[in-house]
Amino acid sequence: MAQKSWMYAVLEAVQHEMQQDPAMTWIFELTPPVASNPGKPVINLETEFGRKRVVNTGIDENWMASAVLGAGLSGSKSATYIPYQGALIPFEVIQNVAGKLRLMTGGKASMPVVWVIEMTGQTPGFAGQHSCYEEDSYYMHIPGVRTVIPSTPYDAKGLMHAALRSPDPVVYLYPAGLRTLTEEVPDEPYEVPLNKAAVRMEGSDLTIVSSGGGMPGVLEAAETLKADGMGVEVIDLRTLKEMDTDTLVNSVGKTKRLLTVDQSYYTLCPGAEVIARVVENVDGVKVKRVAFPDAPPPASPEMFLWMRPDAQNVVEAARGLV
Amino acid sequence: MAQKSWMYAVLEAVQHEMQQDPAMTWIFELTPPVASNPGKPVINLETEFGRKRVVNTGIDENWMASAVLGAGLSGSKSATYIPYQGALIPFEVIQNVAGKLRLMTGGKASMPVVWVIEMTGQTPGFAGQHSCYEEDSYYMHIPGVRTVIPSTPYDAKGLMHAALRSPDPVVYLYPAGLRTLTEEVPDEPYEVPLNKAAVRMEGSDLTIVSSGGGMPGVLEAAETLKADGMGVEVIDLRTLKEMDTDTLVNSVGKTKRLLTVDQSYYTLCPGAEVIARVVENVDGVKVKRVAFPDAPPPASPEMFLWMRPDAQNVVEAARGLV
Amino acid sequence: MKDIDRNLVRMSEEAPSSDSRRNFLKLAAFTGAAVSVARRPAFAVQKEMTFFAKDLSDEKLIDMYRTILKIRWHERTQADEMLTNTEYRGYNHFYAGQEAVATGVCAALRNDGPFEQIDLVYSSHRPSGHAIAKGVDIPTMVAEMDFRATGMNGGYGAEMHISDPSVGFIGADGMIGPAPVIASGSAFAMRARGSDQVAVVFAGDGNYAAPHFHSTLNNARLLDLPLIYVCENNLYHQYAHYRLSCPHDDIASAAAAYGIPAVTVDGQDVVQVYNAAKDAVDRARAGEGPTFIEAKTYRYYNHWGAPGAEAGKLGAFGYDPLAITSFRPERELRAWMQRDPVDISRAILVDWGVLEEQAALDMEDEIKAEIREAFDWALAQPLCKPEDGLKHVFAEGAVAARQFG
Amino acid sequence: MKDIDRNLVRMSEEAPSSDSRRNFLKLAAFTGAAVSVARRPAFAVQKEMTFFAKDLSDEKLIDMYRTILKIRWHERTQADEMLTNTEYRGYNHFYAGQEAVATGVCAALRNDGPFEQIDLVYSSHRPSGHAIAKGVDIPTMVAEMDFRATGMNGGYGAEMHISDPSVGFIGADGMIGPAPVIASGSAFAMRARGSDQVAVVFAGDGNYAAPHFHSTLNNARLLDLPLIYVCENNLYHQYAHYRLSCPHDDIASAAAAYGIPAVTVDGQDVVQVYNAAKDAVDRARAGEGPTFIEAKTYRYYNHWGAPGAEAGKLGAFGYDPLAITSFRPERELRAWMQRDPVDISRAILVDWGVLEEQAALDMEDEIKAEIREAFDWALAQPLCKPEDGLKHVFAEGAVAARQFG
Ligand SMILES: Cc1ncc(C[n+]2csc(CCOP(=O)(O)OP(=O)(O)O)c2C)c(N)n1
Ligand SMILES: Cc1ncc(C[n+]2csc(CCOP(=O)(O)OP(=O)(O)O)c2C)c(N)n1
Ligand SMILES: [Mg+2]
Ligand SMILES: [Mg+2]
Repeated sequence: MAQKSWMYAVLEAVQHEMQQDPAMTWIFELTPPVASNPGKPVINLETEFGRKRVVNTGIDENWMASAVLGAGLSGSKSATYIPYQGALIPFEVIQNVAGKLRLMTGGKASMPVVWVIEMTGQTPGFAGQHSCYEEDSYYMHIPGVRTVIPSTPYDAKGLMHAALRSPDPVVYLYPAGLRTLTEEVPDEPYEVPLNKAAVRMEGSDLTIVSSGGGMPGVLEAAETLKADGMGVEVIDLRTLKEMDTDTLVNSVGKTKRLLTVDQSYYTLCPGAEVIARVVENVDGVKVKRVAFPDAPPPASPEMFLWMRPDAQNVVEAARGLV
Repeated sequence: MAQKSWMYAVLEAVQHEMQQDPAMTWIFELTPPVASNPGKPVINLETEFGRKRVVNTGIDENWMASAVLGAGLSGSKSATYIPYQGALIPFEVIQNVAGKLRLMTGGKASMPVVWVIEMTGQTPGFAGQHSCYEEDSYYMHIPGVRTVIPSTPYDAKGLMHAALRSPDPVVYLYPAGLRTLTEEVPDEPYEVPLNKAAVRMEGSDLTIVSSGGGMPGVLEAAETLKADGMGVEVIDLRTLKEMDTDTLVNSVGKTKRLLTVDQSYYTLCPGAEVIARVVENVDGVKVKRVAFPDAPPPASPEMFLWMRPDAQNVVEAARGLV
Repeated sequence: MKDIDRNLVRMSEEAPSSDSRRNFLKLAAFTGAAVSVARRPAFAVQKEMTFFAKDLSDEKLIDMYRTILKIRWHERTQADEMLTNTEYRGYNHFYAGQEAVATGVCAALRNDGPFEQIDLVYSSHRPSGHAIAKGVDIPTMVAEMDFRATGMNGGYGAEMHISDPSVGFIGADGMIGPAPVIASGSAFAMRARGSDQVAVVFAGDGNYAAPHFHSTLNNARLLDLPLIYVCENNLYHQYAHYRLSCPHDDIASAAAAYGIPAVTVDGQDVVQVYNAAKDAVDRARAGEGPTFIEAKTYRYYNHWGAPGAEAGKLGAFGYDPLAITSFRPERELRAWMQRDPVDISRAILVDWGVLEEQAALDMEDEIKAEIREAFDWALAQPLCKPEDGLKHVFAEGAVAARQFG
Repeated sequence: MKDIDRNLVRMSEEAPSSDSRRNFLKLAAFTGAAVSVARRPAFAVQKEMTFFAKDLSDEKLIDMYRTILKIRWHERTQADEMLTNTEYRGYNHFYAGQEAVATGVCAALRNDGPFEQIDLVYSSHRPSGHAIAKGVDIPTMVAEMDFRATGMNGGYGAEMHISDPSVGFIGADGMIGPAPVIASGSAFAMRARGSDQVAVVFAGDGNYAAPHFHSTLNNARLLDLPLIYVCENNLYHQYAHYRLSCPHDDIASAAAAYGIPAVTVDGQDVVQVYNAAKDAVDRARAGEGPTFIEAKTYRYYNHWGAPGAEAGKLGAFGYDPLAITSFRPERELRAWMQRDPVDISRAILVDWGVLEEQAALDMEDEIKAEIREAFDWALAQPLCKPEDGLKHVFAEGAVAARQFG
């Protein structure tokens, strides 16, 4: 147990799984699988496991994504780290091959594969291609692939263990804006389940649902609202596919008020699915949805920061609901 | 005016626009832009406009999609016809370049571009890659691109004219299962607006919302329900981006009951967005969602036809709601 | 045009039957004499490598001949089902004409043993020949292609997704593009885990234009992957000649540009194909990296065949007049038919004294009966249960039905 | 390691200033003598083509020199802003060292006139040099890079998305892969409408590995497109040498394999670059199809630079020790610095009697002042209005705010 950064926690999990399984491979492009943490040994997968198992490739994210799929099909557990610039280049092969292959082969295809896909964390200043946060919706619609999106170093490690041990292919979204988070993370391996949301705060007046990069702002807002006397229940989706409907329905069954918060574009943001699932199951719910507008993020920090949902937006939307 | 098939109606529009604009180009791969119709001259864009403007390419849908974008940026109106097997290969360049470019250039990029993208029509027997109907959701989440999905030959022609005349890039989804539809279609050019849903039947007990390949089943079900005395309002979304919220909200404001029907996978199907928009604006709505399960379509017709939403499913879901 | 119409009529006069493996070849006999030598396909000169095949046991050589016959008769029998059996629902992308390619390549591979030791084959949208050559169970494959619950893949995949990892047949892929890249990923993993396995991908000439072609070859070369890329150049992709989307006469030249050993062989001659494959496999197992084999070949039938076809209509399944009139010259097809892989392989066995002519013909009857039996068994298998469509989305459990609202 | 640390210290002792275009070059002077000839970059022999440049007017030649200086001083001034002005927010992917490539290429293009007649340039994530060479307005570009409402793109795009179609600068693209394919689409449209325009794409060596490389070259060749692919091979993509992802010494060989005329030039010599480009443009305008130009070059600075950098820390912006220690040998950088494109172009002008040495140096002062003025103007421009972020999604109107729920 020690205070660990996000990346250190994640690479601890990867390192452990690679030590357990001498066939496991890791493919990267820009980001060497190296992490250090105060008081802990440096993790460097490339030097520890050698360049046959840990490969640095050219700028070809489709090859990276397809190669780990092929590795998995040949019986080797395999993972790759796709930088945010190439976040949707692997989309087609995941959507059209990986997601469908198990069913299409009547269960014969084996795909112990993890795609770690960076999300930008909606950094201001870079515009469109370098600031967007839309991957969650796209990957989440794909059947046959589990899509997870941790929001804390603890979950990041536990979900990585679970993803690498799962026989199902997993899209592991990494909201890179959270890279500066640190928290107490056990040294030992442990799993966070691939199908359970987390209730981050309990309350009975209002349910707020978010995930990934949206969580810090939501938690900040929830503290403010709580200080005001509002009973806020905060749910971190954590796994987008399959979505944990029970936790959502139980919470809103109690609060009857639902606020979803996404950094993804409004139309078909994950919150749309949350709302649809809840109102199919609970009557008389009042809902609101906070999201990024249906516009590519502009570069100008003035424009961008105004558009990106923040704690203040959440506080105001919550007050409007309750 | 004459009874026209879907493809004839569409190619009439394309032919007209190409006659008007000598710079306009068309890129295809498998499906030659040829259509005939009883009592009408054969349309063959390749012979009429020559092989410099109408090009048959190799199997490289990303080139096709990117090439028309480049053509548009250089000032030439341009369209391409992507077969359903490659339906999501153009996804990345549309999502990450075309959709973002206008905003990222502060309005300077000009993109008079249309991607006609075939959807399979969910044909039984082919499984996963050749039977899926998921494109609607993926394309619909993209900002900066208009996504339309006609369900009749009349709309197909009118939306094609509107798409080709629009300065915005348009994803024009073509539910190929509807290729056998014919109806009266004017010979003259006309536009169907890129942002208006169509009310196909009026009623005050229940609103059913669907689009594209889902429409024939919905209309069939609506006739059955009407014969039973139910007041069904049927809305054909027609344009997924931007979605015509007003028409939806007005209708459900009246009926207070909403049934969405999609052939797309349940999670984040277009219906999820319909439901979310409606319940954000109308209180006390009862909702149900009919969709393809979150499973890739299996080949076996027994399995597939049971899973694909049909008129009977719609009738029963409607009865459960009212 | 006239000629073709006449032929069509002639074809439709013949009742389709499985009496002769070559009933669709009869036309060739009429016109064969007219085919000039100059029109016959020319192949890049190949080094004399027949020693590989010449060293094989009689048994192995006979096995190759039997495999070719199995592929041919599977198809012939299936085409007859399509033409005559109104209950039959399977479709196929025909492989007839190309049998020697799959057979020669797979004969050079390790096809049984534990999964971690056998060689893996990635196939295309035209998979049945590759599957049979790799050694899948034919009756269950036939059942799969007719959507049966006891089919090789439980009726979930059908033709374009048949898969049987137990013999290293990773499977078909209906898409043009991804399979070679994915196969290179298998080769990458094999090398990473120190295995001497080989990954093979069969891909048509159409795959050349796909961007994945570059990724596959570039990474195979850079990482010295044990990948064998078998390009089945049957000159056309669906409706267009490959030269319309490829600047090379030999697609192998494109691969050679990456520094990958690349060879062009006569795909009608199973011995040439085997020798090239054996060479490639030896190199890959020795850690010497990838090989590109371009087999020039030809498909006799339409791009694909579907049930309910009517004999003679749209050439079902002799010629495809649509394709021929627009793209494939009739005489080109006829010329290729005279270099039939079945005939060539039989002639080699007889020539090498491995088999008497009569024994070879008896063997064909045997195979024909065996395939007929496979169809009889397969078409009596149970259909799928609707609810099972919700299974196999993930490794465990089933997803929820959503079509009921 | 030691050496680098020592250099870093030395660098941080020097207050950053814009006094000298080459203050980051000083290091080279210390060690230059140690660089052996064998370590200097070798270039494929190029045909003597200097006649093109030699035929140019004095004015045009001086213009090229001025363009090189503008690019260099834009960067030098911006780097100083990053190091000293805490209010400054712009970032950049530095182009210093590569100036002759953009300059030589764009000098061969048609850069003014109606949009339907000018040549179009597609740039990369490293766009400012290309933009200046193509003729964009520098003050508004500077304003754009600092997110100003009156910037070239209204503050919407900033560095990686600068665009000004009015001079044919279609724009930057932060992604590796798509730009060349899209550029080939422009070339396709030009050919379709019978225009004699040319489309040019600048792409780094990193683009070679992207699958789009194949699509671009294959289709350019098949359709004989008026496309000029300028590969700026600065030996590295971000953190890795290009030979780790490319089997060719000259990336031009990869293009030649498609049958595309391909040439490798010394990217530090504006005349060599211009000549190759002129040849390519002539060919394209004559309907003779695409050309691939590989310019061997080098970037002096880090992969990119951001505001708030501290002089000497992480080499801002002399060397990038992170990059150097892991990837770029220090001496390689120093060797390249001795073949500085500014020096080479000035030497040519003086040698050809176009300009006196002193006049050339005076010109540099002039340009320096002009750029300083551009920054002064730009950094006094208004910031963007938040609500404007909802505009320019579609050609008309604005989308709805959604962040308020
Ligand atoms: C991405 C993609 N685009 C289009 C298709 C449609 N398609 C199926 S087979 C085929 C032709 C393939 O030609 P080739 O690779 O030469 O194989 P052959 O059919 O000749 O065996 C095409 C275009 C597809 N399957 N996938
Ligand atoms: C698809 C994609 N993947 C990764 C990146 C991150 N990235 C930005 S620049 C760069 C290196 C490009 O190298 P090169 O093409 O040689 O250009 P240079 O930086 O040397 O000018 C990379 C990998 C990206 N922009 N796009
Ligand atoms: Mg072919
Ligand atoms: Mg580079």
